[in-house]
Amino acid sequence: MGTGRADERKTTYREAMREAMREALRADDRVFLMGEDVGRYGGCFGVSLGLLEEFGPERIRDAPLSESAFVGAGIGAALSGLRPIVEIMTVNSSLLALDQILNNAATLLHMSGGQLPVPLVIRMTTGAGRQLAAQHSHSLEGWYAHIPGIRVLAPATIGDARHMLAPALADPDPVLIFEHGSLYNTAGELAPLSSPVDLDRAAVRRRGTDISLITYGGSLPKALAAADELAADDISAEVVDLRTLRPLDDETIDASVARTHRAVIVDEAWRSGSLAAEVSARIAERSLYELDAPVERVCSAEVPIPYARLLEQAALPRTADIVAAAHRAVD
Amino acid sequence: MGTGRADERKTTYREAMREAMREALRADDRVFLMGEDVGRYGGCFGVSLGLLEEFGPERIRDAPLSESAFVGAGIGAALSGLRPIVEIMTVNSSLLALDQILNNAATLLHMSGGQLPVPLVIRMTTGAGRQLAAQHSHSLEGWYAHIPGIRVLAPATIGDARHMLAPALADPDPVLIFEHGSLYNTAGELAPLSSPVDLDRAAVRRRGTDISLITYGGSLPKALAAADELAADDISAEVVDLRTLRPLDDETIDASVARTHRAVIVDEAWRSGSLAAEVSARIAERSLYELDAPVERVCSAEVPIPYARLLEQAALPRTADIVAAAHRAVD
Amino acid sequence: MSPARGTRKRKASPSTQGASTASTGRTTATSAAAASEREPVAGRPRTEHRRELLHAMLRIRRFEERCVELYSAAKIRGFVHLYIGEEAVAVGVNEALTSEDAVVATYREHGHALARGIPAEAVMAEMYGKTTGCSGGRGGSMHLFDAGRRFYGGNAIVAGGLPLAAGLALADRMRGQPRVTCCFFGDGAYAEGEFHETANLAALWNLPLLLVCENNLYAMGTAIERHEAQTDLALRAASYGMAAWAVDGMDVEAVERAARRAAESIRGGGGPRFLEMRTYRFRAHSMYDPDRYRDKTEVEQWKAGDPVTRLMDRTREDGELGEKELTGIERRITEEIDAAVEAAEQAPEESVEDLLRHVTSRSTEVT
Amino acid sequence: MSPARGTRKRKASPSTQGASTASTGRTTATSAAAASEREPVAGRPRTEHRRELLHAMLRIRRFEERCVELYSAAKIRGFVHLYIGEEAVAVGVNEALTSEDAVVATYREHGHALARGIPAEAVMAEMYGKTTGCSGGRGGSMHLFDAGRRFYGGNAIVAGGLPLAAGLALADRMRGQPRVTCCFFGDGAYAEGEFHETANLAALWNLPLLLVCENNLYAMGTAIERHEAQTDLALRAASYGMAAWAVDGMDVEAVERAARRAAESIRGGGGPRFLEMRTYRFRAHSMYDPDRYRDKTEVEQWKAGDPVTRLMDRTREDGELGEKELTGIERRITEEIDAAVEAAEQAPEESVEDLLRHVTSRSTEVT
Ligand SMILES: Cc1ncc(C[n+]2csc(CCOP(=O)(O)OP(=O)(O)O)c2C)c(N)n1
Ligand SMILES: Cc1ncc(C[n+]2csc(CCOP(=O)(O)OP(=O)(O)O)c2C)c(N)n1
Ligand SMILES: [Mg+2]
Ligand SMILES: [Mg+2]
Repeated sequence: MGTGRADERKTTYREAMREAMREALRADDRVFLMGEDVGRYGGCFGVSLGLLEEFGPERIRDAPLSESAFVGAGIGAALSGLRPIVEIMTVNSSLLALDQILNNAATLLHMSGGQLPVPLVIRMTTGAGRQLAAQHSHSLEGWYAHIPGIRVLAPATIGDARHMLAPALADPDPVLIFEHGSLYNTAGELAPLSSPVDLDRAAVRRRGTDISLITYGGSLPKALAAADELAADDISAEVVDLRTLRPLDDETIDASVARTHRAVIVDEAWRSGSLAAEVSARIAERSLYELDAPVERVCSAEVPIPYARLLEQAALPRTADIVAAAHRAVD
Repeated sequence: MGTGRADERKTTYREAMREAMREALRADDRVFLMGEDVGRYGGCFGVSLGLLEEFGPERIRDAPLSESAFVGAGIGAALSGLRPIVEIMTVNSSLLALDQILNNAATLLHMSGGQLPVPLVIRMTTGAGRQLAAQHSHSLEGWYAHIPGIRVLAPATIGDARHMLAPALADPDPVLIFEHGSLYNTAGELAPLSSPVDLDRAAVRRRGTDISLITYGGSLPKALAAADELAADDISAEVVDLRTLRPLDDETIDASVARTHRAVIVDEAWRSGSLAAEVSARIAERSLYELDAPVERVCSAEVPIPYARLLEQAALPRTADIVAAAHRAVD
Repeated sequence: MSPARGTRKRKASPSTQGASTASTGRTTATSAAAASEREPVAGRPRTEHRRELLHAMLRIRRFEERCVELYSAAKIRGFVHLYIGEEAVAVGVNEALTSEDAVVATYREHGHALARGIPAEAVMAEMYGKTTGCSGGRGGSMHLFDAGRRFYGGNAIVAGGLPLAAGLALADRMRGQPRVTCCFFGDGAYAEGEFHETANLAALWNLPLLLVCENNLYAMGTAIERHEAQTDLALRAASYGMAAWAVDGMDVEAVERAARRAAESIRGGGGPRFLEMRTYRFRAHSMYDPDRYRDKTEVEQWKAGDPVTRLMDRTREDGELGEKELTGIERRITEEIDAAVEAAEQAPEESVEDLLRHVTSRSTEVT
Repeated sequence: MSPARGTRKRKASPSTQGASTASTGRTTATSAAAASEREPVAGRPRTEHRRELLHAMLRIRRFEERCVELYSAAKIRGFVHLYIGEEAVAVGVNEALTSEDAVVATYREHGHALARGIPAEAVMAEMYGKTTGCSGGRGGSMHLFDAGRRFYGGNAIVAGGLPLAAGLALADRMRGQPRVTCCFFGDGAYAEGEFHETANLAALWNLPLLLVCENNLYAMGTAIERHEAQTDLALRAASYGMAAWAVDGMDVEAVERAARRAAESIRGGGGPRFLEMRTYRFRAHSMYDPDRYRDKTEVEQWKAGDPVTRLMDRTREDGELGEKELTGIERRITEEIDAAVEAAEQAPEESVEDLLRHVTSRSTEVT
């Protein structure tokens, strides 16, 4: 990323997301934000700090601890023509609202024969790495990507944090946005937008020729770090950021594998039944004869994430694991 | 299956499951059944009919419509030394209890450093095929198999309906049993048990040499029918019934693929992020050089299951789809 | 410090029927006997209005009876839950709603859909799974929808419609539209967490939400005494700080009056209202249900209070309805339903190529 | 038919404190002023007992203060929620429980764990993530467990412990064991569906469950008036048909008396009891919380009613506690906590090879 250019400015992932919400709230009075502590408190991770002051308590709406009710209320408000952004504190507590998400939000359009689109955006924090233990650290975004009828986004960069919300709000269907907790403090330059983000497209974050590191969300920085290390070993790694977990951008994946003939998928979810499995299965289906080595998956250990730092770190994908997997594939 | 042998007897899947519960309730007074309408009504699919009369309302316990509370109560009772069998009417409404299942049942043992095993069995109906539409037809058992700390069973035969409950109750950890709604009326002979069911083992339901059809639950009959059709085309298909979706029995899968060098995975779940993806990814990881063709997946279309019969049937894996996939792999 | 307990049990018999007002604690209980008086409805000639009510209830009754036949003939499949016995609720409440208002119902919603004005043809075609169905054949009996009529389902997850209804009401409140969202749900739904969360949200945010609990005393085979610790549902609802009444749900005029008053106060900005409709289903829970859990005499007792015959008797007593008129109503209904069945029979089925339509608005999901 | 509404707002100030009995509808409201009388506790010498209470509260206070230091020093990580200000609740309730009873708590549970008798060493080591921690280092601050002491957590999902507690109570009821399960939860949890479902289940099945709501007036930054339609929580709980009281949660003796009476009636087969403990947290919600949403004067007002100084003053007034004894108590506590920290520092960390232990009882899960 460039530095110091006049049209770039220093910001954080957290601020970028806030700026995206502020822009949406200013641009469209149908947009409102609803969730636990989004107002007075400023958001449990401070994302919505200051919005209450600008937009007032009707549009920055603090909700009781009632995930099912306020997510369902978001669905109803969307059906009625508003454009709610519902925030759930973390993916673990989103399970309390899963009935509303799967059985209503994702399903109403189809069950009604196309009469009832649900233009709802649900944001939530995901992921581990901050010693929050087993009820606050899981990565279920890939799991959510199993559900037809919804779109699942995982902005991994400051740019995507800033620019994915607008197209998400423009989508007539429910969009889930997963923000990895370890990204909020990421600081960097925000480049001006050359063209609107296409929510159907993955992004190649780094070009390479020897192996594709396919990843998303909180694992992107690790994959990029691994690519640096691999470069030192003369292995040229391409890094694909999926960005949209549903629907998957097969073309970008296929093209990358066609270039590199090897792939490592990095996914913070538990390995069995992870999104990494889906990507791996698709590569095997679509590009089997392109492959020069078995596809590798670097995922979280299949364990409720432990509190103790060493154990937690050992449970998560590490840069060293990615590098090792890449070596296995290339050697 | 043999007919008329003295030690076999005619029964149905539903009766076999009931018999298994009756046996468990008789054998161990810590066992009790709890759920909506399990008593007076006899179970929404009639599985527990007659048990109230034999065991009384304390042990055949009707619960209010409160999935989260009575599943959680099952967890608490299990922690306290009882052996609850909790019935949830269908997998769709189980989402209301997912917080309890994932954040408590699956997690307590680990979070407590091994102090709190949860010997709980949860049974529920799954699957489509009876025109129950989008809120009563999904197949989420493979999705549940993503969760560490639980065991996931999918009895597909009368024998497994009869004999998997006892080892499930003997398991010190939570076990989820998924009963495909279309299987309840399956009638057949119940062979005597030669040895207790090993919950870690998949079963080869039919031996073959040309291709492995890997499946589970409500899709097993379809895979067996496909194997019959393939036999007519001189293709010898092996049919593997996974039975336990978590943990997966890699050895049986590997051995089958090593024999046949081709695989079709049949799974009634939505394709993206299905258990079929996990099995496919594992085959690609473990047996890539054994494969003579890309692994095929025959799954449900990625659509909330529609009511209309033709659409519903088109959404689900059909025997013809399995046969066609097998032909693609073999030809 | 000896604690007082709420009355636990309510006998499952029609004798306990009748309007009552519930309130909690420090608040005063007010008699709502007025709700069962037979006063004419504001401005409209009573006779004509009663005929409309009777027609609406009978139409639902006959429609449901036809469903039974068609189910036996395997023309309709899936789960089907009949509204027979409860017609007064949907019909009476509907009188209080305008076409601008919204309705959210349950899987037992044929009656609500018909009362709301969805043509019988569209409802019947839906049960046939045809493209002309009100959900294009994708929903079936449990998922009737009509966006134009603001009929938001049809929900097969018990209590699943409640949060959604709160959202519809929230949108109106935020935009200052004086509309009402009416949400029907059963006594069984009352036990679900989603009821509690929605009731709290509605009262807290002063939402224009009319909560109509169809207390038919059973959740499938579970009698209310075995699923609710406190069977006086209005009493408990009032504890959220919203006005709540129990209403004789077998008396369509009482239902209408209670619903009108509730809707008026909601429109006036008074926040949510809760109506417990004391009613009964004459048939089994669904077509699958052998109905083993109810006493035959209990069923018979309730049938004696059939809302349709009750209104008929009342009109006859008051000299408002002759046999000829009744025959006329019946004939029109039969014709309408015959036509609906015929149309459903003839209607086309969705092509299998269109399976993936409506999964997303772009309908480009990959299989 | 004019509906009565429950009182909506309760001022967030200590002046509203004091025991009161809640009941609904037809039941009678009984004064529970008795709960705030200063009567000696059954059979035990008052002076000695008060010293124990004071010691228990001070121990928690000092432990929490040490946690702040250790958090700043990055010895403890993750989310940490302090109990400072609320000590009277855990300590008072614990007096009513025997070692046979069970406790289920929240993520703000250091106080409950210490009161329950889990050694400070084991709790501290847990926060250090060491193998000697009461959860082997896998749980951390929010997940303290002790199976032997029937302390079932530590739950970081708000209201997540309630259903589980009902299950523990159910097991006792089914086996006829006269034990109590005590479940602590916050005012925020009260809004969750799981509270409602559990309350209904407990009352319906007459479970030996003591529901202790720690109403500290805030769920994170959301004041109770903005998350509860009816802020009189005991009143609403009573609507489930279980006895419910509001208790001055800043008065450890009042807490103890209320808890003892509740526990006695539960043990006598009276079914569940609900206690609303009116309390306040003096510190921010968690270490991450800049505490922007509360009025400084509100905090100061509540601090003036500090449960520790309140008991101290009372004992001094009654001539029961001199400065020397107090110094002795403080010294013993400091020594204990110093030793706990020292032990935690020295304790071994779990080996990374053991990461997959305890995922299942067989611990053979594949990575
Ligand atoms: C969450 C959920 N749990 C269980 C079911 C199965 N089920 C369908 S209807 C029903 C009974 C509901 O009773 P009630 O709310 O009283 O409505 P009624 O059928 O009497 O109109 C049950 C248990 C479901 N559909 N959804
Ligand atoms: C289901 C769920 N939703 C949200 C959160 C995030 N969260 C943690 S504590 C808390 C506030 C809970 O307040 P209360 O129940 O009053 O307990 P207190 O912290 O005041 O003791 C919230 C919103 C969570 N952990 N679980
Ligand atoms: Mg009912
Ligand atoms: Mg609180």
